[in-house]
Amino acid sequence: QEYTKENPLKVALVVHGNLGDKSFFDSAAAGLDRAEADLPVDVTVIEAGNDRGRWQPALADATDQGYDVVIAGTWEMTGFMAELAPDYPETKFIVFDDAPDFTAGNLGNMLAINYRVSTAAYLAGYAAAKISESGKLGEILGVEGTTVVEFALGFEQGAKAANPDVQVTRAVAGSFTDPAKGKELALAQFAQGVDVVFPIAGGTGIGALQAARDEGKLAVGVDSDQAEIFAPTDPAQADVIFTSVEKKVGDSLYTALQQTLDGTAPYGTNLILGLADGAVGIAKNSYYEKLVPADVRAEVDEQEAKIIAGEITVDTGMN
Amino acid sequence: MAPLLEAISIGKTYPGGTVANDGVNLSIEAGEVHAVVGENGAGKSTLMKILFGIEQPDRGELRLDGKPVSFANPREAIDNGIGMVFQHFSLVPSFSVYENVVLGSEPRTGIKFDRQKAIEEVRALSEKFRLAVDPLPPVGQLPVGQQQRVEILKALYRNARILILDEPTAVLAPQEVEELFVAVRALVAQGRTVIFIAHKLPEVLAISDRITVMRAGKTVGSVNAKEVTEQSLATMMVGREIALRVDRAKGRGDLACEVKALKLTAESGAPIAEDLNLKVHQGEILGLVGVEGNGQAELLEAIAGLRAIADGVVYLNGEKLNPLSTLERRELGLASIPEDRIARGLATGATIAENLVATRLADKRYVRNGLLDLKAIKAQALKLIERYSIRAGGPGYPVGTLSGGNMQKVVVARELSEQPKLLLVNQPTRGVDLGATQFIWKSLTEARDGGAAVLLSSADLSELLALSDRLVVFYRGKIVAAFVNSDDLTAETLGTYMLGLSRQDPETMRAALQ
Amino acid sequence: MIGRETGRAVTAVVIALLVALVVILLTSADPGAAFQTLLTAPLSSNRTMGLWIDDVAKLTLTGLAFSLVFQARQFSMGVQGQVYMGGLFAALIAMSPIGATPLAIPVAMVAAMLAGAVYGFIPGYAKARFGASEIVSSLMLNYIAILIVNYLIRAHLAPQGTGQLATAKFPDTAIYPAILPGTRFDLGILVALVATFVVWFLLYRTNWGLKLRLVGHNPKFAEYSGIRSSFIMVSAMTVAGAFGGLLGSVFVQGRAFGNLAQNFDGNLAFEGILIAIVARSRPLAVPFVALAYGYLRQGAQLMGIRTDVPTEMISVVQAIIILLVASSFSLPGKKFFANLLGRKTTPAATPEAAK
Amino acid sequence: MIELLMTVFSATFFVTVIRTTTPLLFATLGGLISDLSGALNVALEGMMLISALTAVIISVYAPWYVAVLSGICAGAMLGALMAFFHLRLKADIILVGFAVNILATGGTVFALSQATGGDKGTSINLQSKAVPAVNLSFLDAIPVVGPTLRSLLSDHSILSWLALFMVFAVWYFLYRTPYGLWLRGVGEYPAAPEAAGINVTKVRAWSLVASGALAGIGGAQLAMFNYIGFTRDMTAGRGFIALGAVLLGARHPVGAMLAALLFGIFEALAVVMPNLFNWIPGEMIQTIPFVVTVLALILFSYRAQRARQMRTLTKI
Ligand SMILES: Nc1ncnc2c1ncn2[C@@H]1O[C@H](COP(=O)(O)OP(=O)(O)OP(=O)(O)O)[C@@H](O)[C@H]1O
Ligand SMILES: Nc1ncnc2c1ncn2[C@@H]1O[C@H](COP(=O)(O)OP(=O)(O)OP(=O)(O)O)[C@@H](O)[C@H]1O
Ligand SMILES: [Mg+2]
Ligand SMILES: [Mg+2]
Repeated sequence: QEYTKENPLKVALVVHGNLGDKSFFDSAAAGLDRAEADLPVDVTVIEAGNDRGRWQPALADATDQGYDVVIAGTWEMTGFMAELAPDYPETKFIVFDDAPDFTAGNLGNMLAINYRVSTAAYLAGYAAAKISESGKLGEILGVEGTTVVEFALGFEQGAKAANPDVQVTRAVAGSFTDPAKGKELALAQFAQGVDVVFPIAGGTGIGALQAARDEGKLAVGVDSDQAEIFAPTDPAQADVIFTSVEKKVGDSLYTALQQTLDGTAPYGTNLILGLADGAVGIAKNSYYEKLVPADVRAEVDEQEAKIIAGEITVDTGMN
Repeated sequence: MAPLLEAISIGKTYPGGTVANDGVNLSIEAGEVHAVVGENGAGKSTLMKILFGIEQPDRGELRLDGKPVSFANPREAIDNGIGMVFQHFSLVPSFSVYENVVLGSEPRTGIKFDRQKAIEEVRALSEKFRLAVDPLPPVGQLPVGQQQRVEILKALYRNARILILDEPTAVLAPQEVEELFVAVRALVAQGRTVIFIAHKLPEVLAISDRITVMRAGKTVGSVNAKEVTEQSLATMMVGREIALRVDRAKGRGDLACEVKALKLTAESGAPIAEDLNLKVHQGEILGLVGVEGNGQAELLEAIAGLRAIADGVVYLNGEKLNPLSTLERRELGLASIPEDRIARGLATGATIAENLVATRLADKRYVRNGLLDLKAIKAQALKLIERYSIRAGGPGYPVGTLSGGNMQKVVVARELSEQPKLLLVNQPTRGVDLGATQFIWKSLTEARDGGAAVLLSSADLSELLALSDRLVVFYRGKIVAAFVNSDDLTAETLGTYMLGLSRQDPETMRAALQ
Repeated sequence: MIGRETGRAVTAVVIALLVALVVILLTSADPGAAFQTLLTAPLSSNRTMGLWIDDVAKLTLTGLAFSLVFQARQFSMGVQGQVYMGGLFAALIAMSPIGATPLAIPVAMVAAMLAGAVYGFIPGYAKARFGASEIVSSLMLNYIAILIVNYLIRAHLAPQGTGQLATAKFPDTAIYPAILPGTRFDLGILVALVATFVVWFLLYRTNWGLKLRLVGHNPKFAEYSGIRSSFIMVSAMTVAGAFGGLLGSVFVQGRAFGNLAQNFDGNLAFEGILIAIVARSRPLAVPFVALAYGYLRQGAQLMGIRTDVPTEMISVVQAIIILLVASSFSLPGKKFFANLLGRKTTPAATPEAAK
Repeated sequence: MIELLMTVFSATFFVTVIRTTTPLLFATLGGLISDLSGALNVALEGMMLISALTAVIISVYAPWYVAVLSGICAGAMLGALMAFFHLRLKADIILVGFAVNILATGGTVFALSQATGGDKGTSINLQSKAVPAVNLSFLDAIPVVGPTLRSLLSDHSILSWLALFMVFAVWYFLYRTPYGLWLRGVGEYPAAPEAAGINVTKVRAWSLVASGALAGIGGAQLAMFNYIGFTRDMTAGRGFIALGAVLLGARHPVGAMLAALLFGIFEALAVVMPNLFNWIPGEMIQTIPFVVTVLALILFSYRAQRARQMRTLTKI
């Protein structure tokens, strides 16, 4: 079937939460926005909110409404999607950041996209340990869930690789929407000697970034290039984010839609994207160059090459 | 000269349809004490609320100094020199006396509440009108008589020319009534006018200059106090003759209840009553005499199981009551009519039927296997409504919709529906009109004649003298005198013992206590 | 009485819908479709009907739990904590060997009710014994329950190593059977209806219920009548807790989930307060209020999913509905509406109309 | 353990406690006023949230104090809204409160996205301002204790000082002015002020307005000092905790301050503990403030019960 601007591919992104997290969902939505601009697709974003009871209905409703492609993310949605997919063979389903069990063979219309995000976090951890003067790094987690812990695992392993004596403290905020608490947690870590903080906590993490700005400490951004996000309105904030661990959800969804249009998308499989695919990585922007010494940057590149070559195995909590 | 305050053809129908006032006329002269009398529900309080701006009349006119006025709220009435003391006091319990008096018209310096000035003003006022009360303690801790003075001071502080007192004597002990009358006379002497509602006709005749009688929302007429007798007044009110006469017990039976060396303390351990020894026989009424707060009410509570016994024993027909719960005591045949029906004797939000069965929830006739027998409960309620002529829409109506007298009837009906073995009664006719008083007295003597031993406490000495077979006087938590009732016994005699002015010799007392 | 209240509630709903229409007109490119979605979406398919009925079941249960404590004049806000504790214990049973047997559902329900009852008992006891305000203690216990459940799921109950914050699906035997296959229309609604009857029966047909209501009306009177008010108070909160716990089972074992996950209640437990207040704590009114409120709630949700009205505006509309329904018991201009309908409101006529 | 003690007795910890307490304290005082007037204000949460957003948006275009003032106004207007529905339309106060909270969660996100041109989560692309901290470095000049004093007292938000003043002001208002007398009378026994010619409805309405205004300052502090900027749902339950603090604080301004402080301390503890005790699950650390409240409440109520018994003793 040919899709045109007049008769576009109808795509729904079901967000099990709300837009505005400045990372995961926003990144997915941004990728789809770009797809809408460039390709013959028509995108609808459905926000299902924070009530867990509403997530399956939102997904099912989108499917019922006759969208050609229904997209959702994480393990929270995989099960629901895998239950729906066999009943709607005409509809295509894309889940990112998790994968269903494809072995049963009844999910030929479903595509899973996963990111080896711990490999990128490894690089950030490596750089962070190298530039830390105190040898103490801090992590601030929203909750201790898969996707969040995945970042922390890589970050810790990379830090240890750079400096075996490094201390990494993990604090859990218990919320993704409490920036004041994120800020307090970061301030407490700074008071205990931490000089690089890695918040993996959505809105809560933004508070931690602000603490780094106010205290003149360094921070690692998460999901998207957060220095770039802050640069226009809050340059002082951007100035302390020496890199970000990027998970390019939007890019990968863009590609997946492109492939869906030309029929090359590998539906029925689990696509695992890593450093080599450019789907994850650390932001090597002007702040990176300014704040990370050249020799460290060279070492990081070396580590990256080794990971891609399979010489270093990075821990992962995902299967 | 025009009367000071005039109400002309006032009509008031409450939402819900009750016609409370239906063409009421009232005319008050300056400097008089004007009583308004009538049965429960005659519309007296409603008329007063209209005079004070709490309710608005549907029709009719108010005239103050001959000029038509209308009050949209109490503030406007207050500004026109009208003050009102409600039957249920409008005092903030945790506030001190002076705070309550000045509330709403506080003396200030800048934005600051000038406490010192307030205290002084209250002191001065209470001296001027002979209403002695300490301005400092929280009113919640004061006896009702003093609280009432606070209410009157409140009105006077706002310069009330006309003071409305709605059933002020219902809650007072005889001495307090006397004190109130002294204050009322002092007020009139200083040019104020008092409107006064009461159910006890002797009081009405003692204090008022003129009397307006209301019946069923209408004014029957106004008379000069000097020209009427209790009888003629009662006939005007009720439309028939009323006789408050009681037959004494025919003879008492076996010993029913015995109180031995009873000691009661407050939660903190402070003594309330000590060394109480009493015997009550079947078929007699024992009157507990005493100024409020001398331990009578607490004794009744202790026997009912509502207050812990510190020491001593209470027996009912040979059985020790001390360790038993309220419910177990009730099962032994104890019944009680509490002092404050709304606070303790009723659940006003619950239906009449529910209130009537509330003390019998262990009775197989109404509750089996934990389930209510609604039919039996309803049948019982209908029976009692009929027997005690409770005026109500039906057994399913909330008790809160009844008039005061009818509420009291519900309590009496519940407690007397089964012939009790021991009946505890506290202030049975407070705030209740003549007809209902007659009815309640009759019910009490019937219970007595049925074999109940009755302990009766009342602030109304004439009630005690009319009903009791024997009387004991309480003073500071002790029994100081005991009498076998006779026509020679007078309120004055009792009074001297109540106030601790005289002492009875132990022999006489022991004889009367048997 | 009932007729008048319903009349006012309907008036309020109509006004609320008008306000919703205004909001929709301001934010939607296709207001007609959006408004139609709001009004009709819950009926649009078996699946959406299932969603509505599922909501009704849950709202009914939480409304009942609140009604019970409100009737005893307690203000425990603890239903949410009870839901979590009930959900936890239901899940523990469902995941145990019993979960694979036909006993799974009844045993888990009982376990959930017991857990909820214990959790309802705590603030009751703290109040009866120490005089601790049940409002505060129950609110705090809610947070504690959520955190305990969060911890147990993360550290023990979820499949380890996956990092998922939910347990695996329960065995089919432990999940409520569907009444309408493929939808959420499941055993939950029957549970709710039975619970409604049970609460009504407890309150109005048993000795305990009468005592409870008398305590609620006047604790001093209850004491005087020989009722142990502190026992009644604690037992009321405990029994309400059992219904809260039962709701936990309905949540996790219902077809909506079939597993235990973090933050599963979506704050629905609190909406029971609204249900109970509007129903005036009368159990038989609770399911009807839940039915109407659940419909609006579902319509608003589906409007958020299907149309371009921003999701945030849904909660604004919901807030306005609550405000107006709450006000409905004495809306001004009652006479105006009556005149509009060609009726006269004389005071004398009202008692007749009320019956 | 030693580390914990050292942390807790450090000046940094003290400063953290003050910072976490400040928004709570304002909300608690707000809750106190409406509670004393007889209306349980469950909308503190929503009032804080809306005020936080208002303050952030206004601060982009106006000086910080104008922003704080507008936050106060926003809170006050919500109080007025509640008063209208509760007092005029006789809606249940708890329902009205919940409605305001729901309105706030959705309304703030909608308004935020309007103000930021589509951002639904945070205000980071708005250049919002902070409330200034009060610098007391001159205290260094005091011999011996100077530096310690400075480290304890300097660099608090100006609003923290205002909070301290407000505790006094609210106390003064409640117990030293006629209006405070009215307010307490209305809350305790409305029939009395009514009969004294005081307009009870008006007193209640103003209490709700004041309650909202105070919660509003709390929201402003949260979004202009504790964190600078707005994110959705950023109040994260603080309004409900404040409600608890009102009751825990025995409905007295000083008690309210102590209760808010208690919460502040445990919030601060929950912040430093994960860094010291890695082995304690995060969830367990997060339960600390709630467990402490329940225990404090029980202890406090028990003692109050005993105290009441003592008072009856003196009365007789
Ligand atoms: N607020 C009210 N709403 C409806 N009906 C009322 C209200 N207040 C009084 N009534 C009814 O109006 C009638 C007159 O009541 P009112 O209080 O004036 O009587 P009263 O003469 O003061 O009686 P009592 O001697 O018992 O004090 C009664 O039937 C009463 O039930
Ligand atoms: N809303 C109401 N509906 C029906 N009856 C009412 C209502 N309010 C009060 N009443 C009844 O009207 C009677 C008179 O009311 P009012 O407020 O005048 O009390 P009162 O006469 O001073 O008190 P009481 O007669 O109980 O000693 C009361 O007995 C009460 O039961
Ligand atoms: Mg009266
Ligand atoms: Mg009366």
